[in-house]
Amino acid sequence: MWRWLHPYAKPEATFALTQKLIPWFALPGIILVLVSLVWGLAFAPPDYQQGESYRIIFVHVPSAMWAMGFYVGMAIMGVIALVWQIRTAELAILAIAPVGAVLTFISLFTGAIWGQPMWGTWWVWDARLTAQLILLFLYLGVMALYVAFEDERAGAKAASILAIVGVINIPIIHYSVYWWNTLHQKSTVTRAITRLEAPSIAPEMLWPLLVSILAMLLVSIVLVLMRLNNEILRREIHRPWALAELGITLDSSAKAHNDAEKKNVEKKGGADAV
Amino acid sequence: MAVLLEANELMSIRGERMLFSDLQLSVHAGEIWQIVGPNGAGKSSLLRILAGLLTPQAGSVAFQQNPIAEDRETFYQNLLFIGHKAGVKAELTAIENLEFYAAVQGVELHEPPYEILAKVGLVGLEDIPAQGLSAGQQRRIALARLWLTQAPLWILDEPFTALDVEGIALLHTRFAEHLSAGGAIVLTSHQELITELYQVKALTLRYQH
Amino acid sequence: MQFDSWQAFIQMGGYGIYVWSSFAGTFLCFGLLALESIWRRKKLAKEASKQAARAQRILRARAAKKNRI
Amino acid sequence: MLTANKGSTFKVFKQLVKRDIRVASRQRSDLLNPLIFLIIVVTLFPLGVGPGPDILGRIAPGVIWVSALLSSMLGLERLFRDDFRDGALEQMLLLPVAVEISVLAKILVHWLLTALPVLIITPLLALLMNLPLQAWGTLWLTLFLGTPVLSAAGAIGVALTVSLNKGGALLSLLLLPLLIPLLIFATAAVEAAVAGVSPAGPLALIGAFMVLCITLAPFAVKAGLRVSVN
Repeated sequence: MWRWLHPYAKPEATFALTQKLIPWFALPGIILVLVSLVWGLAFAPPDYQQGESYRIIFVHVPSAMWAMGFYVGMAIMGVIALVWQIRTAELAILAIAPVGAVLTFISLFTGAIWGQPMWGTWWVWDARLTAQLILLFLYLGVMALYVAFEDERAGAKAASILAIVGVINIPIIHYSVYWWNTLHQKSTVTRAITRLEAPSIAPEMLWPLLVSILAMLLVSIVLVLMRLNNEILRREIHRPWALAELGITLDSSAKAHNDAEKKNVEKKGGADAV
Repeated sequence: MAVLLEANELMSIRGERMLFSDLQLSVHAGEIWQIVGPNGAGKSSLLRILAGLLTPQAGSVAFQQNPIAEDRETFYQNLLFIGHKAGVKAELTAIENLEFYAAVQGVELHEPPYEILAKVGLVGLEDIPAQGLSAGQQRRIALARLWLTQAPLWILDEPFTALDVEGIALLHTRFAEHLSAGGAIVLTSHQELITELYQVKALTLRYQH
Repeated sequence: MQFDSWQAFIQMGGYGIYVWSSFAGTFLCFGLLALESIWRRKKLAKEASKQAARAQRILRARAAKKNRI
Repeated sequence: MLTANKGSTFKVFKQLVKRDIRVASRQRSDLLNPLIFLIIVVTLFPLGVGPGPDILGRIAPGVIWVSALLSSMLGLERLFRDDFRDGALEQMLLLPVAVEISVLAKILVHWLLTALPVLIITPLLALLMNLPLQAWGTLWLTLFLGTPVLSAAGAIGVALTVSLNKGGALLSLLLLPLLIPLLIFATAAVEAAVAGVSPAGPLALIGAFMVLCITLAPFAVKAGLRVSVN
């Protein structure tokens, strides 16, 4: 079952695949971004309570959603990196984490801006916002741990373990924060945002929301793939194929040198018993 | 003689540097192997791979035909590993340190191991905390475990460092005893092992750029 | 179209500053991420060319040595 | 004739506990520092927010628990740091028992050494913060149930950072977000007791969180240690 995946354990194959995939995500991504912008900003009807300010939802909800989704994706990469020791998965963690952290940041930032007209203050300890803030800390932890190690592969493994521990804990954190929020809730105003996402949301608002969710996913994936490719190139910068990708054409003599060196390494790689 | 430890096609990469690849090693009962090579060639890494502390990038290690990753408990019942860092708690006395290691390895000590400590030259230092001892003396506490253990396989990282001539001779005698009892030893050492007591086999690792 | 004029569209019923700033912030974040990726790629290319030049120098030096002998 | 060393799992567990307690008993000052830190931080709050008994009583559960979290971060590193430096950690991984068992022994010792003193001085903290008397028992129970979580989850963080030179600050960054549920449940339980409501619900949640941590943490710790001893 895993056999088809196996070639992609090789960074070179993954690079070729992602390079091919990027336009397939980027093009629909950009189109959908434009569609959701025009639809969400200009054509969707205003909310009867919040007026036009609710339009922030078209960036807030997708970013909040994918901030969480990308964390799960990162943890899955962590499992793959730990269990099958696949290097590309280790690099994927490093590629996903900053994008996920930025998504989390966007959701916090837009949430704060939305809070100002709705609650009259930039920050409210709303359950959703609080949970996002904690998620941002979790992302920062994974990134900090990854780069703290001198040996990058050890760092990747440590970060994988932390991501997995985090993903087990996230449901508990979410539950506890929502519960804490209901315990301490003094007014019903914080419910205003939540109301919009209830299933009763009008279809004229729901459809552009779905489009924006998909658009943000595609764009984020493109960003992750771009980062992943950079990381692969950085790791493989000594290899001829990576040099070629970076626009360095080795002339024949240099190539011969490179080949010779490679052979040398292979030969020396064997340890001989006496 | 039976094969105790077998390494198959081991490969190790540290950072971006390949230490070794396709490394084969079979250690039979009664054999002593010395891993030779310059600094940074991967001697310690190899020992740690053999002890199961480090996962090789490729290949596997088997103890008595069982891959060590599958049955660590059996393997560790049969292994004595003394690494770079000796594992001696500085707050405990030599006797307490030894008693702990004896107990966790299931060796019954009926009286404090004065005799063994005397053998490694720690007479009179048995019951002061190890932090008051020199590095060499602390190392000797760890090496005293060689006289306590029943494990057939020893993996020792630089056992001769910080030992004087007498200590080295003593270690050679203990090695010879262990080998003739059917044990096996894998060790690293900067010096050549000069002894008539046993035949040393060497595995050479070269430094790779 | 929900708005009668451009003016109304920009003002968003008085919430313009909030709506537009959150959209602008989002685009800025994504733009910065994309730019950073592109910039990283360029840096990598520079590094690679340096490395190739280094390899060539070593090669030339080696060839010169051989000729001398 | 050479035979395999046989050590029973329980014996190894006991020996590890015995050794660690002995080691700790010979470096007592190290042990007391987090405790003193805890008392000082709790003392700082009345100085910061004013000595009004009503305010203090209201913020007491939160203050005591946040202080307990922070002070536990101070003492956590000792869980594996010394063992890592002198090689005892490596030897622990080479013991002929499942590593999880050894890890549990380390967690138990750490709990005994750091949490028991806190449990003993809890009444003092409650007194300093003017916590209503009816909540004292609940506060003690939350600490009793919650401190094993600190030791177990803390062990994961230490296992991941022990090989780093400057692991201390990183450790708090990794751990504190993960411990937020504990803080929430614990303060909720004490607040419920202050309000005269049954704190059984949040207490049960802390208990569940504790069981989850103690059963799952050893596996993560083991994986982390294997990365760190590399």
